[in-house]
Amino acid sequence: MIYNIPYIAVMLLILVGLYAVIAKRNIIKIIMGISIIESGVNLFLVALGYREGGLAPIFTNLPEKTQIPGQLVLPVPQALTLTSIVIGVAVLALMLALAVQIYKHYKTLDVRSVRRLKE
Amino acid sequence: MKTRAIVSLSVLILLGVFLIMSILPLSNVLRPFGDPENSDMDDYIISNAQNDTGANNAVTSVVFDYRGFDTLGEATVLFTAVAGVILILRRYAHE
Amino acid sequence: MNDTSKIIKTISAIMFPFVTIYGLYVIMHGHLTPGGGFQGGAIVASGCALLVVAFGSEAIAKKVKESDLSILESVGALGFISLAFIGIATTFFYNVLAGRSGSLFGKIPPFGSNPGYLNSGGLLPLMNFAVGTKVIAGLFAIVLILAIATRKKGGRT
Amino acid sequence: MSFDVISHSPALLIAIPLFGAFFTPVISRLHAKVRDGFVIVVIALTEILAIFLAQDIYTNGIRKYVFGASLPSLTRPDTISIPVRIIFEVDGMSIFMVLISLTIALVAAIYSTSFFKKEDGLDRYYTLLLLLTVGMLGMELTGDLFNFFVFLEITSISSTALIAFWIDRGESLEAALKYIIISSLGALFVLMAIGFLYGQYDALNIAALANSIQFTFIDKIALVLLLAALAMKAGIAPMHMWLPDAYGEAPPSVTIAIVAATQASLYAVLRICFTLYGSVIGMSTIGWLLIGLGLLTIFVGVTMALIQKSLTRTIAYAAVGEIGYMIIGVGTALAASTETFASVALKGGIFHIFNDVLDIGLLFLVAGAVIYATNERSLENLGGLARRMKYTTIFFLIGLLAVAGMPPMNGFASKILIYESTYQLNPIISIIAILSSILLLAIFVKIFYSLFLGPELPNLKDVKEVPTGMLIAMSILAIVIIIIGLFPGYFMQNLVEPAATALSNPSNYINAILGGA
Repeated sequence: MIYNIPYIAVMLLILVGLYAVIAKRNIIKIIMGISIIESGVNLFLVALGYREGGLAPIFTNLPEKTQIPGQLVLPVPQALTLTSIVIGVAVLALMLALAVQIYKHYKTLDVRSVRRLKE
Repeated sequence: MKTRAIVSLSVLILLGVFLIMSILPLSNVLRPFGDPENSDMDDYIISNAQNDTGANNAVTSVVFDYRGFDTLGEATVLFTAVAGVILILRRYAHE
Repeated sequence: MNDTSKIIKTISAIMFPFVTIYGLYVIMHGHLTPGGGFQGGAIVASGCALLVVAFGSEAIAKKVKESDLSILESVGALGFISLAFIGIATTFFYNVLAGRSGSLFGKIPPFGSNPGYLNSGGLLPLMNFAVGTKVIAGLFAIVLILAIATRKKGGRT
Repeated sequence: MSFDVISHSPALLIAIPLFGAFFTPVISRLHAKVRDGFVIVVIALTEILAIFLAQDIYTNGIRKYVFGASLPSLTRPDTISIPVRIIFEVDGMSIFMVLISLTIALVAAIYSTSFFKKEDGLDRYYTLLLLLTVGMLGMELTGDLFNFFVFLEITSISSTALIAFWIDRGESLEAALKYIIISSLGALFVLMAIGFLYGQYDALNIAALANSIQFTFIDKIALVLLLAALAMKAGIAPMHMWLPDAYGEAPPSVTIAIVAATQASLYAVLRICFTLYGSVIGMSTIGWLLIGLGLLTIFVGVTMALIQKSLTRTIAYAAVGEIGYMIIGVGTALAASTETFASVALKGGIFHIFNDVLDIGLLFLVAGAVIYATNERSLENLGGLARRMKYTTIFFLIGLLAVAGMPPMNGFASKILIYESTYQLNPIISIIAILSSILLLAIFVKIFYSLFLGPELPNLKDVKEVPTGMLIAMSILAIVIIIIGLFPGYFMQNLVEPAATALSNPSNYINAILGGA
């Protein structure tokens, strides 16, 4: 069970994020919720690639007796996480820009008073 | 006001149950943390990255060579976001 | 408008070159050590963000125009896609320089652990540079515009 | 060494518009006219390339492209059984969607050149339009799940920025925020599902995953996550809330591009149901689920369209309803995969993707023309436009007949297939579908009457016909609609049949990647 702590952390992060997205009414807090979910998913991807006692898959000054590939962690999930982090930054920037513009327009960030569109 | 709280709470509980159901079997049965079961593709990359790309860093090899097209997409996402931010805040961009 | 103290300004001005050098180091050694174009670019851009915080977006916006930044970003992106295009005689994204002895970045390192050779990696270091340029310009532009737009005084609301 | 354009065309289809998008901010420095022409030329060039590629695929079968390999068709190195690199795999279904997306992007670009009068930010607008095209094409061409996720994000980020183009309208900003929240949540679900699949099989290629999928408990969860996220992005009923806002509040030229992007998400649903999980037995549950959702979607779309007061929002809800028809067709094909009418249902559903994007697109362009000429969106303040805007009236008439599925138009050709096949599965489904279609006709006839006929309103005295660019864009769509309506058999055989065959034979898709170099 102790080995599964990263997965439990993933689950908790996603739940916290979903809570913020569903229950919070401030746009900035909703955006924070999405960011938290995204951290959870990124953690999930990285955790998938871990090998117990593994080293980073970088050959520069690697200890001489390392088994290749058995003792190196998987590189693909790390690359995927890198990509998804950058995508997350991009989405975050766009959402914040929208929030700024909404604030300029309505003078508030509360979704209840912003919601002018019919459901 | 009350109903919203109840709805969100129940949705959260459902999602929580769903996630627990989904993540625990993954970690316990199929792939315990720190012991990936299936790693053909990654082992191939680790063993051949230096020869294929000449780079010592296997992650960089994946990012720019094996999955280089993803990185082009990623750069495009950033480009898109900058264009989008400039479009949305265009009143302030040209000062 | 600008109400940060002298200490913050001085320290930021001193720190900025170091942060930039560190970021460029990360970009340059992306194929040897952890890091690469994105990470190094983010470090340099955070140095620029430091300046924005310390000196205020007004002062920075006078020196750096948003349009220049977006041109720089386009240049980085075009550089990256052109590097990918070089290999199109075989396939898109084919690493033409790797393993071609004598060419720039053409060295193949010995298998397994080695001290790391800067002159290896084929197109990868060049791509790191292109992406680094793009990320610096892109993130700096985002930070600058958001800072200008959220400015309390002096901005049009 | 001769350079073979066709064998490189899957990569070029992405590279050319992407190059154009990166170049647009630079070229905008010259002149606005140069920029407009540049964008149109780039999209037209891509479309020509796509047509050549389509001809090649219809004669020679699936075309694959491996990025960074020493040969475009070298899917995997000798020592490993699964692909390592990113592969574009283009079959009949992909190229069908690519042709749709490019046609719509071209129409949107032509329309935009005369739709926007003197607004700032148009440089970025055209950049983002090209990027949206890139995103759609990538989603449709790719054979790699993570690559699909990246292009999904490109699509959603660029459409968000475009929805918010009219930054002075609060509604546009809200619609954009709603859209980005929904789509980034959806994209994170997709990423989570990719993690589940990768964790089990250590592969990201769709064909390799489809080959090794066991339908374990984890696979089921991944399927649920993927379907939920993509159904959200495709605007299927319980998750359709974002769609009317986004469609209704974006500039109309953007809206038709977003309609095409929605269809790209729908394509992903098809790809997942038929290819990724295609070899799994027991997908009929998913088929029935899709039929149920489809009926709900039709119901919600049509009833909500009935009560709207704004022109664009009415069309947006009609678009929701139309999505339901495609889902019903596809669901029937899945639910009764052994019966003979399953292939008819699948063809109907696929054909309707094409027809829907044309019909709804034309209606949105007409709505845009009305907004352009009158600066008015509310149905109450509009009337008697037929005298002043002759061509626009004709285009609206064509669009409304096509959406309602009336015989001479293209909508009839695909809807009749859906009715026919669903009737064999369960008569009630087809009856509901037919009734909704009639209701849709009634709604649009009412709008047609109040918008174009009737007395001329005093506030619309000096309305003029819209500029030529917009008329050209609308007439392209109208002509395609009429041609498809007159010769449905030709399009069935040459476009829809290969697409349906490609979807219903997942083993071809898998063998193209895994069956030797």
